[in-house]
Amino acid sequence: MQRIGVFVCWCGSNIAGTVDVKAVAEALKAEPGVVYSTDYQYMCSQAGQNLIIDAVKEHNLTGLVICSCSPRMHEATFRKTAAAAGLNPYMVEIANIREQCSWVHKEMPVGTEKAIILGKAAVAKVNLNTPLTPGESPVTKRALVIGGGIAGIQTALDIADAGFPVDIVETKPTIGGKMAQLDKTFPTLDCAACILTPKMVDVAQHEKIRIFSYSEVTDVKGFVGNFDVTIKKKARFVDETKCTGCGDCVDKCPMKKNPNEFNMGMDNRSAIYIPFAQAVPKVATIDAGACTMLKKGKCGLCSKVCGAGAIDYTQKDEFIEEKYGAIVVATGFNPISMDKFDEYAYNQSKDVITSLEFERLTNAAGPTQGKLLRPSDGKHPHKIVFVQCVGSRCAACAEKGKEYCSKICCMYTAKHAMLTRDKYPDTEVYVFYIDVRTPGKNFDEFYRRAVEEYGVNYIKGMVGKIVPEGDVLKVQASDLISNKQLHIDADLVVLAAAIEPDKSARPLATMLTASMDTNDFFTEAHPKLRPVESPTAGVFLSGACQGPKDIPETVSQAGAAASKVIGLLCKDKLTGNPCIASANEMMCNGCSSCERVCPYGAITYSDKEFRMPDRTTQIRRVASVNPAVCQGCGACTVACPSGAMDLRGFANNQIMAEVDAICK
Amino acid sequence: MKFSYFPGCTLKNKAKDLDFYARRSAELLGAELEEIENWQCCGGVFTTSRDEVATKLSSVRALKDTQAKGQALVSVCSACHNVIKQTNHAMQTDKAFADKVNRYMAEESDYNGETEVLHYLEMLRDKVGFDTLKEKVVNPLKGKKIGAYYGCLLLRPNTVMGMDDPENPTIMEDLIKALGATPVVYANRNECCGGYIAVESPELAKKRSNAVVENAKAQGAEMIITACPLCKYNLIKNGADIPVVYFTELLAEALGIKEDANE
Amino acid sequence: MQMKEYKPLIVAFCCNWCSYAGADLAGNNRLNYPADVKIIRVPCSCRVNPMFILRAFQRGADGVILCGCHPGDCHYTSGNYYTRRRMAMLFSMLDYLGIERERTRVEWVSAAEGAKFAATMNDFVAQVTALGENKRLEDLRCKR
Amino acid sequence: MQKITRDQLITKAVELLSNGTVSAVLGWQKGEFDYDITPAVFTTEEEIKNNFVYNDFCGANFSKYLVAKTKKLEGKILVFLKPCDTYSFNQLLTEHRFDREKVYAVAIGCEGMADVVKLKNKVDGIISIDYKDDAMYVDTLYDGTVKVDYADVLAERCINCKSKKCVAYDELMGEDGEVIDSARFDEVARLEAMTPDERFAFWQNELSRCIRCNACRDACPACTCEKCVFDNPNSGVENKAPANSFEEQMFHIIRAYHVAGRCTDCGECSRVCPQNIPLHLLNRKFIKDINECYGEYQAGAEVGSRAPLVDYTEGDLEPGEVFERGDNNA
Amino acid sequence: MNKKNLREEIILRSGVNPKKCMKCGKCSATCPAYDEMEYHPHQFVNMVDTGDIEPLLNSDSLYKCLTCFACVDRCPRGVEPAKLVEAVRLSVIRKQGENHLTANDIPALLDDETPQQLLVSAFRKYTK
Repeated sequence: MQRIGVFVCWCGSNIAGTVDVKAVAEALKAEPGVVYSTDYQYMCSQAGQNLIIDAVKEHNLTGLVICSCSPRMHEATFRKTAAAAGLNPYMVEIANIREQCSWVHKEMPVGTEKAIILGKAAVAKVNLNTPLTPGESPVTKRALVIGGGIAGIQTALDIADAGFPVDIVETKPTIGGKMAQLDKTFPTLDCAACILTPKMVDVAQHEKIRIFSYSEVTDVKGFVGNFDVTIKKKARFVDETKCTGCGDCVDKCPMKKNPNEFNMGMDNRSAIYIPFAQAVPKVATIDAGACTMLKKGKCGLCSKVCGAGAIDYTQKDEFIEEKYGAIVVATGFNPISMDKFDEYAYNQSKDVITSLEFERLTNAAGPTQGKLLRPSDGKHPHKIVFVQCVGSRCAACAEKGKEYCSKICCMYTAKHAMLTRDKYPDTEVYVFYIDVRTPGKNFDEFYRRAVEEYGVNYIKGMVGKIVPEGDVLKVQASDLISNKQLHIDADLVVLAAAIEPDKSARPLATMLTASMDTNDFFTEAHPKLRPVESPTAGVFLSGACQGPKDIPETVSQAGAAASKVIGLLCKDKLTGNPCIASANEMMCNGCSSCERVCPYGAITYSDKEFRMPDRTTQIRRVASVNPAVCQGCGACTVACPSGAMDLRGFANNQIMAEVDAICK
Repeated sequence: MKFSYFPGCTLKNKAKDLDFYARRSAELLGAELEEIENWQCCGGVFTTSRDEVATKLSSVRALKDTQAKGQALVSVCSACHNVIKQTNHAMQTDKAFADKVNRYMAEESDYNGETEVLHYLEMLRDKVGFDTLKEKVVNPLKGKKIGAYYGCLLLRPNTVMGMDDPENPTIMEDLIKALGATPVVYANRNECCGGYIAVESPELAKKRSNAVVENAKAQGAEMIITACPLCKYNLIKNGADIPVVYFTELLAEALGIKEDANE
Repeated sequence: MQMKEYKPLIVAFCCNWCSYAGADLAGNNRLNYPADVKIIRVPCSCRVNPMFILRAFQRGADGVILCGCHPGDCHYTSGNYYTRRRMAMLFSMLDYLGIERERTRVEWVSAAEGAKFAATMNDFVAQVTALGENKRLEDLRCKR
Repeated sequence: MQKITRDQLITKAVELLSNGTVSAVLGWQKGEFDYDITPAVFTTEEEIKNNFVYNDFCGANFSKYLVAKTKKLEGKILVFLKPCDTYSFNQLLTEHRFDREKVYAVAIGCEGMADVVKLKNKVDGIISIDYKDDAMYVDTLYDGTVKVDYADVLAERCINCKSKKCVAYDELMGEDGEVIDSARFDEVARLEAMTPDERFAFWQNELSRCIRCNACRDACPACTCEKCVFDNPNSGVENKAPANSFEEQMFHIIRAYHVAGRCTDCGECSRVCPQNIPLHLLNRKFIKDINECYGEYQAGAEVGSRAPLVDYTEGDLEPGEVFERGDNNA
Repeated sequence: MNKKNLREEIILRSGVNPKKCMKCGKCSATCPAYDEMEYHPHQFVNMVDTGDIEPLLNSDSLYKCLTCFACVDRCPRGVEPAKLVEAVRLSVIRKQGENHLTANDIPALLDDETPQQLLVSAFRKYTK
């Protein structure tokens, strides 16, 4: 039998104004298990807490009921008080007689009667409380970063600098991601390569970082602190340890007509290739679909010219298994396909391009060596139209566009427009926009400079139709401010395509049991307070996989994710929330109902031997809950037909006792 | 393959060619077009308003008649197809509207948009197959550079019509290829010719029609094909200086059955 | 002899993250609702076993309402989706047995919807009051 | 009259037992009366030849027995499954309730089983029954031999048979049938169409007869819990004997709820109820609701399917909307 | 009919929710009849939304819409301006004596090639 102390708080007049606190304390004295009952002006004050501690000692209390404000307010406070008094912190229950009683009822008798009933329910529950101790599990002190763009790079560097080993898995042959394809970065206009490539080198040289390029994650098991991950290293037919990146093979390869992904298909690369000069690792990769040696067994030129003997046509996909304590998702984004927007003639004219293609056109390492030339005829364009929000903010049809704002387009378009006017002042530049969205440090100033100093024509309105005719692009658009329809004969049109999460994110989310929103962006544990954590413990989010982001935001989120990972890896043991589910093996049927409803994959099954009353043994399949993974929602407890699954702190008999006390 | 066929008023009159060659070609391709008995004019344009009931009844009657025969409904005129298909969609999706219509018709069974509605082009693509068609071509139109003119009625509204990508359609280009000619893609192929505005504002119709023809020519078209009598009228009346013909004429020519329809 | 005014007994199960916080917000904003409503805190609406609801009726409750996060907003991502199915089936069964369907309700109340919480409780209490005492599901032994 | 005969089954059982495929046979044996059949485990040829019976009263669904029997046995056990039993068999496999490797399942076509109660309502003092092709001939104490048409004593669950298809077996005897578009929900719909007062009266009348013998639970192939909540002092609902009408209702609501989405509608609950309470109407209500709200679902149709109550879609209907379907009587 | 009722009636008849408009102007950008119109598609949406419908009732713009559905298909928010134009037009031509086209107008419009379709369509759009 418990020895329960009841402590009724006045909360000044907040409670005492509508609830006769003395009557409540008096009434609860008669409840089973209650050996002490009192009231006080401010129970949460130091004096109030001391009163509780003294009472515990004086009356040998084993459980506490605090009739006060909402447990969401002070449950943690009173648990600490209980601990200070030498009690298990989970031997405390709060009766919420302020928010749910004194503040919502006006008459003293009504409030008092309800407060007594709420107190009785809390007493009934505490009678069934048991001391709870959080579970512990070990932590593998190694992190996995999935994605090697700027988000992944920054996260990996920050974790590694704190002294923990990190592996980066990147599907492409090199790390660098989208940022490596960019020319300049807003709003400072520093060159992307100049700030990114040193970081890529840092990654390559960091003793705590391993890069698995041309690789992907194929399986994830385990839980926070203890993930077992399988990584597939795709065959690149080049021995990474031998290749020096000299490029001789690339020069000699006869299969030169393959669209160059790095330049958005605007020029060609050979079948064996190094994506770009500063690639990390700087190792050649053979495109198996394009190589005649791999397809037909003829050629072998690259192998002949390779001084390092690195070419290996027999290389196979390799599977690596590794343990990690934390996983960071940094799978990034891609521009959406423009196929469904052919009112802008993307498929009809080479001179209608996306912004990322424009980036490559202006990049010194791009297909035109940085000279702004039209893809169709290599002529310099004199009139350029930029169209904003192509596929962004598009709620009409899910297969066409995205309902969200892609966030980065307003700024990079301002950048493109400004740089064009700066380099080629003879070029007329038009930007059609719905709204110009520039929240960010120095962002609006940047956009205004494009208008005021560089003379970019910003027109509020959308483009409705682009008609390629001869060598011009007839742009038909609306100017909402002057209420006119405009007709512009442009030489080049640049579409600010909406961005979407990388296609690899969806299967990865399934492997990680991490949740996604309807747009396939990863969901954060809390949109405001836990923005870099996934709801799945031990899985963290970095960069655009969580939502559209620019570089500064991505880098800060990458750092934040890293600090969360470091915080996790610093721990030797993880302590969990003790209010979690547990299965009574004697009653468990092994039916898998609980497993199916668990949002966290916390429940597993194993065959166990049981001694039966007739001294025989039986092997039964029974559930067990991983305390490090369970978050304590209780979905399993209701799915379980036998009642074998119960939730600590909110047990069946505890809730039933509350029901009984209320309905008495 | 048997289909219910809704020709429409213009096809019985000014656009006999469109009808005649459609029937002849279908016959050759093994598609039987059974003309719906006592069909009534579709009205030319679909009235989008949900409280317009009477203007949609002729379409519903044709659809219901087709349903009773258990066939798909085929029409060749863009306008008829558009009106019937949109009406069918409204019967499927707008319950309040369908109730009104069914109460008005007061027939034994209600109609809720069960009939499949096809344009002749869809019949060629999805039922006959362009590959089959290609095999039947005896007179390939080699070297002809042809611009397909879709106009608006075949493609829009896309959520209802669903024939093809409304901004980058290929069905007529694929037909042109199957007939052995070279399609010319031009952006204005899905822009409006002016339509019935020829009554209200002939200048506007002229402007729109010219934009279509000029764009087609600039991209290299030597001939324009269409499925719509009004499109053809507007383009020619407003001074098209390349031939504008019905796609069925071209089809018949390639199949080797071209002859004078007005005989 | 004067009839005592009938006051129903309402048990409200509220999930900790949304609806319980919504109830707190109703308190913060001093939005009144009848004291007949007694709230039991559960971590998630999916913790509520149909047995709890039947037990409440057995012990004399006149109405039982279950509040959780809006579908899609569950703190545990999917708990309330299960709640939705379970309660739909349970309520339908109670109805099938001839028990008044107005005695049970599920309402999604977010942490920001203090006003909705109070309005819901006012409405539900009025609804149950109109029905009168729960005769069909009471247990005479346990009646107040 | 069953097409598969006792002799065929005995031959099969003896064959499998003697060639070592199985070490035991789960079958039927005669009880006190001819129509009173009980399940039994046979381990020798002799036992089988002497005691094994098979006739129109062999309705018992054996799938549930596998849970306990497979745990105790070395080697395989032979089980005969009628089409409806195969669904239960699959459902138990889905729930990992027995080891498939330890079972040799022979599915047997079924012509529908007879209902003892129906028979007893027709004839008194049954001594023995002769199953002929056209009808059963019942030898009675008082009225001599009485001819009874099979159709007149066909069990309700067989009149509304949902499927003659065997969905699981190692070997099939007789012909496999098809899933049947049955009228099994008509009675549920009839109840749904009543007023709440009428429904309450109906169920009050039915459930008040309950004596809480637990036969429904003990026969139910979905009720295989290691420990039932009603027997568990810690569950909060322990209740071994009902004290009042509510508790009868509570027991049956909870039982139906616990098997909702898992019940294959085999009808054992109603068959074994000594008070003839139509318990299957509770289970069928859940099945009907699930079909209407979440799409057609037949528990046990395939192994590994996800039961509707441990599943969801984002667009599920709201609990309040459950009443708005069709013309549910308000 | 008062202002608010007319707005509600037009919204109900057209099935269009003008609140969905994000004022991007793509409807007007794509409209082939733009230059002939006093009020352009985006203005129709805005004016119906704000209840400022009187000027539309009296404007010739009602008869310039080609019903080509370019605005319907290209609107990023699914607003369907063409349906609004038609709903407003019906509010006018359904009144007695407000037909925009009469049989007497026809002979002047005819030529040898005029397809029936043209006349039928025009009557359907401009008369009741």
